[in-house]
Amino acid sequence: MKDQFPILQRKVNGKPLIYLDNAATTQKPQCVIDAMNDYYCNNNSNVHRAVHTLAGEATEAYEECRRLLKSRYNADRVIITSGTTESINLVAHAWARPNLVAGDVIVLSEMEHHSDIVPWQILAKSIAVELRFIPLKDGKLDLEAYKIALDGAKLVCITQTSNVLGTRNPVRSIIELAKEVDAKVLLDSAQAVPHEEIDFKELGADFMAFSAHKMCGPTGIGALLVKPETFNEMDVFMGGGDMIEKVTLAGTTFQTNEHKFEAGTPKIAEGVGWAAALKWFAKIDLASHHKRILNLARITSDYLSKKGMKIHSPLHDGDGAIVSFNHPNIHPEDFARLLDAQGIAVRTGHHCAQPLMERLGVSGTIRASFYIYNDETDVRAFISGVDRVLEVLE
Amino acid sequence: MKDQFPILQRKVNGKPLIYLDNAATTQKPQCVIDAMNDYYCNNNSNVHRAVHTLAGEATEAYEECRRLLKSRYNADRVIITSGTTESINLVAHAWARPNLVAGDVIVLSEMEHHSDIVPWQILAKSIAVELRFIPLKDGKLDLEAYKIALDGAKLVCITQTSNVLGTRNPVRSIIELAKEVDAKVLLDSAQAVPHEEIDFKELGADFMAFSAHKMCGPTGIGALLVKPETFNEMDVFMGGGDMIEKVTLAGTTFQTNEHKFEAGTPKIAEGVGWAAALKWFAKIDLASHHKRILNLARITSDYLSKKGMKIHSPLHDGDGAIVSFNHPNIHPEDFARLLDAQGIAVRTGHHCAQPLMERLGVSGTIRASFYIYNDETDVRAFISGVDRVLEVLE
Amino acid sequence: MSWSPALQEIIEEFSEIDDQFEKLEILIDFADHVNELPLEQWTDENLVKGCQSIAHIQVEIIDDCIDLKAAADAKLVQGLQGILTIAIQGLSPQSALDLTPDFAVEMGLLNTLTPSRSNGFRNMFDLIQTTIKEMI
Amino acid sequence: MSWSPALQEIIEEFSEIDDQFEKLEILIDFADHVNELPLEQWTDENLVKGCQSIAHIQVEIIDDCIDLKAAADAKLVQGLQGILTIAIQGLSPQSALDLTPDFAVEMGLLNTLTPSRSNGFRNMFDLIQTTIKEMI
Ligand SMILES: Cc1ncc(COP(=O)(O)O)c(C=O)c1O
Ligand SMILES: Cc1ncc(COP(=O)(O)O)c(C=O)c1O
Repeated sequence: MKDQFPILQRKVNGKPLIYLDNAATTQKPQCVIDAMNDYYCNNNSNVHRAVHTLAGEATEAYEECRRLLKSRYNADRVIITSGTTESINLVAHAWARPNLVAGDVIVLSEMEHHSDIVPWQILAKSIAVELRFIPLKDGKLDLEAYKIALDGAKLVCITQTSNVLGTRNPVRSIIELAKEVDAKVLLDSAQAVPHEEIDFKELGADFMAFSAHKMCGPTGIGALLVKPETFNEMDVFMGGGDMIEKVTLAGTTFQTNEHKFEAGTPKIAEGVGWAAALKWFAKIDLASHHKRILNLARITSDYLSKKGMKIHSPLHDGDGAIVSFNHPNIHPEDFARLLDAQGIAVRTGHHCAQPLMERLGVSGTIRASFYIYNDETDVRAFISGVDRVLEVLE
Repeated sequence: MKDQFPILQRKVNGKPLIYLDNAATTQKPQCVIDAMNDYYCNNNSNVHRAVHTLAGEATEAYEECRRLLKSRYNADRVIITSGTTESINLVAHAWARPNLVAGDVIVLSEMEHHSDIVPWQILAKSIAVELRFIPLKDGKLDLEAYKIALDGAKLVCITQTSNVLGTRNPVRSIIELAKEVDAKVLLDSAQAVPHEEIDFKELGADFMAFSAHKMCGPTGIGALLVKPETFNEMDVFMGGGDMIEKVTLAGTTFQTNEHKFEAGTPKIAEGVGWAAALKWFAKIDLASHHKRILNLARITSDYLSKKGMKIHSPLHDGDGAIVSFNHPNIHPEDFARLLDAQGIAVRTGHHCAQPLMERLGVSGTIRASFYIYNDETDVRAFISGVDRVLEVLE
Repeated sequence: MSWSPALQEIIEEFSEIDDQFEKLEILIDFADHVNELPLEQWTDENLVKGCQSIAHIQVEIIDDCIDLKAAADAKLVQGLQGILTIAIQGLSPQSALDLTPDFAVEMGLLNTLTPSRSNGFRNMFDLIQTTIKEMI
Repeated sequence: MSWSPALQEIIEEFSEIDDQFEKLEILIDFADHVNELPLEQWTDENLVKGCQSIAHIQVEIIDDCIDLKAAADAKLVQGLQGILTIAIQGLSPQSALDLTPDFAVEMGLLNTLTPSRSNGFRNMFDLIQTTIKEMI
């Protein structure tokens, strides 16, 4: 697998790169890089409404991304955005703003990424909806507290898999309970889609947001899946080219399909790159890879724990292959820099989840996150890297 | 010049590609394609707040784009967006919404692109501001009508160069007159930046919006330049990672620089590609190229006119190198398809400017738009292509 | 897939031509093969959506045979309508429904049948079949 | 640019080491070279902004000589502060202002001095010079 990823051949500080920052972004296989290269070298053109050959080729290549997303996730409506963050903001503006009123409740959790907190805080400031945060209990969402929080809820926004802990939330139960009170459900699936197959229609959520760059696709593109009935409740968000039906100075009518929410020249090369990633993905057995790397994460976690580190990640079956930890004395930044000096890339800091950090009682963690191209070599390198850090700093 | 653009070496329908759809999007030189390729093969990582080597390299490569934009346009504040359209919508949400009240006037023109009309119509519907459209007189803005429209104006939004006609508006006078009534000015510079050097500070506008893909850069990225005083009047728009200072469940504080308006993982590879384009641009004498291709447009226009076509583009000095025309009987689509069969790419349709089409009394035009890599060969090919179309259809 | 001899002949005629321009020249000649739908019968119902040009197709079943009337403001689109007429006019509803649109690719007129690249052909073909389905 | 002999010696020491890990090991040793700013004197004014770790630097001018006190919660950052101390402590304000930060690159500690990649070094260096400018 590794030989398909050119970046994994490089050296960092004279050592082979051991890339364990996959929850932040994943690397791209050669076929994805080539697809974008090829697009710019052969088919680049603006898309839609044009009759020349390049424009037709570009439109087809770009729209293939949407087709692949629809079939991969079994979704009727796929809005292309610039990423998870824009997808969630789109829901806040296009669905929540026109459909909610002061006093309506939005239920979130304490383990949300900032991208699934701040848009709702901005909305709350503007239209006085109430935000309720489900607390954590033993590294998991407290479902009893959730049930209570649902009273008066119109929308539930939950991360499917935590980017800090790897905790996979019980989204099926969460959705079922929300549906009992007729609340809409938005899944932040940024960390879930890289690791599992998801049937959106069957799952029953109203919205699902994710980014291409976390699943071997390019930067600058993501998607929002929407249930058709809920799609019909959405108002226009951004205005511009491509999303209109007819513009006059007196007023404008809009497209009725996904284009309504995709104003301006689309992310064309990005769509082409993502389509290549999705085709590549289709040939991969995610479930067995995920099992394999979750095991890598567990080996890592056990070792760190034995060495006296505090492990925050539960690493239950189905959880993300993420090990968040702290050393009792060593500053995460020192830890990570000494790993980096050995070619090992991990992330430190608040991971865009400051409320969760507060709950964990730390200012930041060290996070090693695994992906499908990681293997035992990486774990061994990481472990011996850690040993060396401890020799110097303990 | 052409040999730097790989796509210009290809054939379309067996004929060498003659690309005259540059107002829709421009082609990319090899160095821009290589920069993105290189990024994905060697430096791909999420940016900001990380200590490992890749993250540092990626951050530096991405932030170089902002630095280059600041110095190229002499701007203190450069917000990276996904394109002109998002830039304009950002102004509507982050500046206009919090600063305007019902009855305030926004002045636009009849030659705006939909991206500079629809965001304002959406805003008007929401907060009841009044939109006034400056009419055209002989293919130019009617400045007398503009002066009258300015009464009560808080914001003026004008395209610097029309994407249909190529008309370059007298933005200096437009800004001066707006400043007399203390109105802010937004320039839609999507068609201007590919053709001229602009000193934003000296020009005195408050906002300037443009896209990378129209100036040899990648898709999916653009910028909004903002005057510092006006920047301070802007409220947050989208929420998420990277734009915050401190998030708590009780409330959040935001970054105070441009990051405040850049929620989520940025368009990293796109920034790297655009930076490469900007560096390539710095070595190019745009002014002399522009003169040269405006001349190509004039030769083309004269020929078409002699052949009985109605020419809509004035092609004055400084105007864009764009020839919009109609044949008295031939449908634009037939015209363009028969050109395409000869390898010639032009655009037909309303060019995202339906109000202007209405003013011109046509449902669409045929548009041949030239860029710095076009030369006499292209004009000759186009002219003989037109001759062949006329033989068949007249 | 088997086509009527008339259609088969046209397919062969087109596929013998390499040059795209010449293909389009011939396609234009087929614009005369439509049974022209008079302007006053251009309605929203028979409008083909998703085309750059204005195109109308009216489908009727007369004596268990398909009867097409069509018109477009662009010649090439009307040429495609002419070929559709040759392919479908007079067929039984069921034979018309059995038809697949790949003959246009076979002709080399279209590289692909995706709506965004088939110059309205796919939309017109689909409109005809949908209308027939509604009528039978 | 000429540096003090003490700084010159350190630069040479670092530049002789190829391995980045070894460089950092030595850098950690320099954490002891700071005149430690006591915790109770950590204020918003002497906080270094834009670092992942918490770092404080207090600059004073005593008898026309720069006096630095510093502290950080990360050892490597405090190591950088130690080197800054060796570079600047006791200089005249003008000599301190004349100093450019490239010695850190020369040492091979940083590849670049852009704020986003200099581990807080650039921010600390700039803070020192800005504070001196304000005081003289
Ligand atoms: C004048 C003008 N404004 C705005 C736009 C919109 O730019 P984008 O589609 O890149 O957002 C365009 C390009 O289509 C344009 O030509
Ligand atoms: C759980 C989760 N939600 C949202 C995001 C935001 O994604 P993006 O930055 O691609 O918009 C991320 C990634 O950073 C994430 O891990």
